[in-house]
Amino acid sequence: MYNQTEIIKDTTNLGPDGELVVNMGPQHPATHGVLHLVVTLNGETIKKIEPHLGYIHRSIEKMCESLTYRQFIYVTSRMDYLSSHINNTACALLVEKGMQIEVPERAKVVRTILNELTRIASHELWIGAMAMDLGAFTPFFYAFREREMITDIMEDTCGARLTMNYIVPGGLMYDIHPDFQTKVKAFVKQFKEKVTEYEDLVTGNVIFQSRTQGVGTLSYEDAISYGCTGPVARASGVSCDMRKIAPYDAYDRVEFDEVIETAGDSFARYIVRVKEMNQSIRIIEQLIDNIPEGDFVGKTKNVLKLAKGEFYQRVETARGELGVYIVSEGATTPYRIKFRSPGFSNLSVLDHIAKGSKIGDLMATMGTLDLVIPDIDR
Amino acid sequence: MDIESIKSYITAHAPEATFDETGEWLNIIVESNHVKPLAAVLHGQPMQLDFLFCLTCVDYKTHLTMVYHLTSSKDRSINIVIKANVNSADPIIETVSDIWRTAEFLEREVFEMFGVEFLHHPDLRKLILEEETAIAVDEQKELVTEKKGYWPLRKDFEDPINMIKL
Amino acid sequence: MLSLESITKTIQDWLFAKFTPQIALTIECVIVILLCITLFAVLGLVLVLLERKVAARIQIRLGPNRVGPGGIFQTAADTLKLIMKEGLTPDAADKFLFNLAPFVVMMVAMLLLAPIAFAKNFQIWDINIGVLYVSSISSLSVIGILMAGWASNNKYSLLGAMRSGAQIVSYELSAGFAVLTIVVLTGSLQISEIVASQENGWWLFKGHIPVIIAFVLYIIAVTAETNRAPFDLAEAESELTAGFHTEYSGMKFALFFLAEYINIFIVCAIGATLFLGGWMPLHIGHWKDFNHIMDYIPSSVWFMGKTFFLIFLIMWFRWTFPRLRVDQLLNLEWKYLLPISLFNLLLVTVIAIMGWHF
Amino acid sequence: MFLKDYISDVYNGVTSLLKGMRKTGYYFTHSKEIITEQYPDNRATLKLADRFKGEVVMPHDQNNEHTCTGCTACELACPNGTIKIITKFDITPEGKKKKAIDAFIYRLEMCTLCNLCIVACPSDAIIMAPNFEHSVFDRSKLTKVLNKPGSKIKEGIE
Repeated sequence: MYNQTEIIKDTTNLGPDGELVVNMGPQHPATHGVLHLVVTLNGETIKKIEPHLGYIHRSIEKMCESLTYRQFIYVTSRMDYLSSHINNTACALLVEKGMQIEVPERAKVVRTILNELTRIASHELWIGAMAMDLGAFTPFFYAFREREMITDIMEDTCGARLTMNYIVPGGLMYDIHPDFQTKVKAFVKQFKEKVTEYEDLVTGNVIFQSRTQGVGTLSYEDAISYGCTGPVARASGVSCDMRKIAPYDAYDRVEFDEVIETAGDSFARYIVRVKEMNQSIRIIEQLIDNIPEGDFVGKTKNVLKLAKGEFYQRVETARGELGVYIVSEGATTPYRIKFRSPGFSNLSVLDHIAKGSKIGDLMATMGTLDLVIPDIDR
Repeated sequence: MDIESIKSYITAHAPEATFDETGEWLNIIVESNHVKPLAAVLHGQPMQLDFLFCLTCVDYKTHLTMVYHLTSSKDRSINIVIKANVNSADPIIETVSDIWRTAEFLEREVFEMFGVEFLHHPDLRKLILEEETAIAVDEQKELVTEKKGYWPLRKDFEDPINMIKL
Repeated sequence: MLSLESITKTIQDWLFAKFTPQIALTIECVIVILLCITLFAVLGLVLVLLERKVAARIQIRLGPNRVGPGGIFQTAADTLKLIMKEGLTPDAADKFLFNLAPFVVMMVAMLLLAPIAFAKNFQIWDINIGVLYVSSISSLSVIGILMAGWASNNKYSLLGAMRSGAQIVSYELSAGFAVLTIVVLTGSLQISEIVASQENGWWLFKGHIPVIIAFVLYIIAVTAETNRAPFDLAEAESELTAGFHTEYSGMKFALFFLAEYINIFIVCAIGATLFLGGWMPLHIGHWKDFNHIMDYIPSSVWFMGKTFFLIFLIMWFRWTFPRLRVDQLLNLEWKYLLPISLFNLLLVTVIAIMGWHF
Repeated sequence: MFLKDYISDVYNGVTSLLKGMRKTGYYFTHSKEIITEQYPDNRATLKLADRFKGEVVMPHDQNNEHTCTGCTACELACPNGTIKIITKFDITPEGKKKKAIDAFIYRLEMCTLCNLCIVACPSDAIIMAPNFEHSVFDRSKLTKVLNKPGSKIKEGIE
């Protein structure tokens, strides 16, 4: 019961019944990071997948126990580095909830816009990376061209391109850049023009469709049972958008649709993400001209101390529901902090849905699950 | 379903459960051996709490507390937290991975980080830090009794090699 | 006008006047071998650079631009690096087969060069079963790949090699059928005669729609046969890391790499010969003056132009399409390409018998 | 019916592939779409965002004066222990003792560029500079002393 699965080191030995055990990763072009999958194959057909994690485990939860409520936010950027803004927002919201800090309207709106930009950037990178997993190299560069505009906006306003640390408890670290609105508008314009390219190159492509349709099908019940969230669950018909269920920041005053597909296969997950980008653009368009004037940060005490108790904050990152659970003993540092990361639950479903498919299907399934390894390992 | 009816429903099925409403959500505190039956009741009709969105453990030094965050995919406004204290020296609790499949990985993580043993778990192994601590569990238990602080996320954990003191 | 034909003729006359026929023949052989190897090296350098530049342009970037003006010496620098690298042989590998495999692949590519007509009367060996020779030798390349995959003793390599075996055996069929359409129309297997039969127009234009279909089928089949994307399952980077050549490094890897590009060149050359008239300039029916102007362009330029056009087409495919899955790959062949090519061959035969082609 | 499906399958497949090829072909023929930045060559014209967080620096004015009072707010705010402030006591002309910094030690190799020290600083003594070429051959070169030798605190800063 407790035996460790042996990581196969002897390559000459095949398992019983001609099983082929392949170590996919931690250095493998399709795992996008240091995910280690021990894949048991029968010819080309997958019999079992067993993830071995921890290659980028930094014990962020333990680390946060020794950081104050201002300091621990920056670490969360390093979890799901593609939606670092949203992670930061989750932590800031939790501290605000725990201390009843009033957040100015301006900060709320700007946070929402930045969160949506982050979501688009993350999905852009995902489109490119997934197309590359399936063997199409070119869409990666087209997707990065648009993503580059977002990182430029982030660089202007937040001072960094990936791990921004722009959100502080109470609002924003400093005010937005004067060019922020014009740049975002320029991005929205270009994005709307260029998004059709993905239709031509990827969505409509007959090879892409046949590679993804009916591959890695996740049923409605399994999506719930496995705790899947985000686009993975929404592609199976589960309504789980935290922006709708428990609106935070300015999400309660914007109109957008929760994208839901019912097929549950890799293609549905792809479609959900592409449509989600369009919804994000819709949110940005509603807010970008209506950024209220005023303070960018609320009044906070110098030393933040959460009241004794337990706090839980859920936000919707690009990959799904991020939950931050803090047990506070009333000190300046959290007593226990737990990040419920979306990638962890989404990874657990991989064995279930990829079993019985081909190696090529594993790439499509893994690609559309959109795994970010630091998010899983934490 | 409002909170009062939820409470009366739970009391009907698990009379020993106590409630704590000070937090954001309704907390149900039960004995560790009652978690599994209560989970089965909550998962079934009419509550249908079929979405386990967080499972973790908190080390309170004197004891460990298992925390289950539940919600329903039909009505996401219901959020219920189950808490169960387990013994710190020899923590054992029944698994819920046959009710919510997502618990399989989450329990593996808790096992690895806190040393909580989940009975009847299909595949209870280390998940994240397997290579560094690939010692058989019997030896691990000896380590726990002999030298405190083997489990990484417990409060008494000491790692002189990897933790940098500033 | 300086033509390759007159140069070769001068050299041959001079050799035969100076030496006995045996020695003259031997010297000629040596010259041909040297030329072949030079051609290989040059082609490898040019094609790799071309591929990288094409990829860069399609992917809105610049590509190699550091070594030499516009990066033209990049591949030379790469080759130098690969020569300097250690040619590693894994411990558990079958050492003999492992080291043999790259040479087998290379040798097959070299053999294929023999019947190709590079220009007017500029051909190494005008064998009378030229087309048959090409299709039979080209199917040998799978042996080298299987050898490499098996001998590496690596699971990825093995999977890649097995995929490649299934793939090449299947796609050989439609490539063969596509070639057969031209053989049916020409009535000859000899390359020089096939080229000569296109004097009043290329088969692609003369043969109505069936030949165009055959041409498309040929391009698809040879893309698969040379293990190029979207059929690059044998190396499938994101699935099998590098497939059959995962374990190879240094010059042994370079030979595989080179052989891949030489194979592309050869299949494109054959394609150009069969469907686009080889070295034959663009001639249209009875337009005497137009044909005359076209004749002023040297035949070698025509041949290279057509070949490189086809090579570009194949590169264009690679940088546009995603990769197929292994079962879809075989489905495509057996459910789509093979029935279509069989039916197409029937049509062409009817056209040839009735003399409906131009 | 089967044949019709078969033919439409083939037709749709081929048109979708051609659509993709038209897109890539467009980019192949339009060189003005190229987005490559030739980084080391364009260093002279490279324009970084003015807020870019590259490293922490301490601005000095022409009199070699800075505004750091040595209050260690930044040291406390730093999550990684990047900053270490060593203080000394200066004697002012009036004969009073005044606290001042001896060395402001900044360890770039541990810095995550989170900007918390800049926010915490009450006298704006440190700022983020847009330098990003940090590579050195020796790790010890990344430990920097930010106050220049001989510098002193500006008048009127408490």
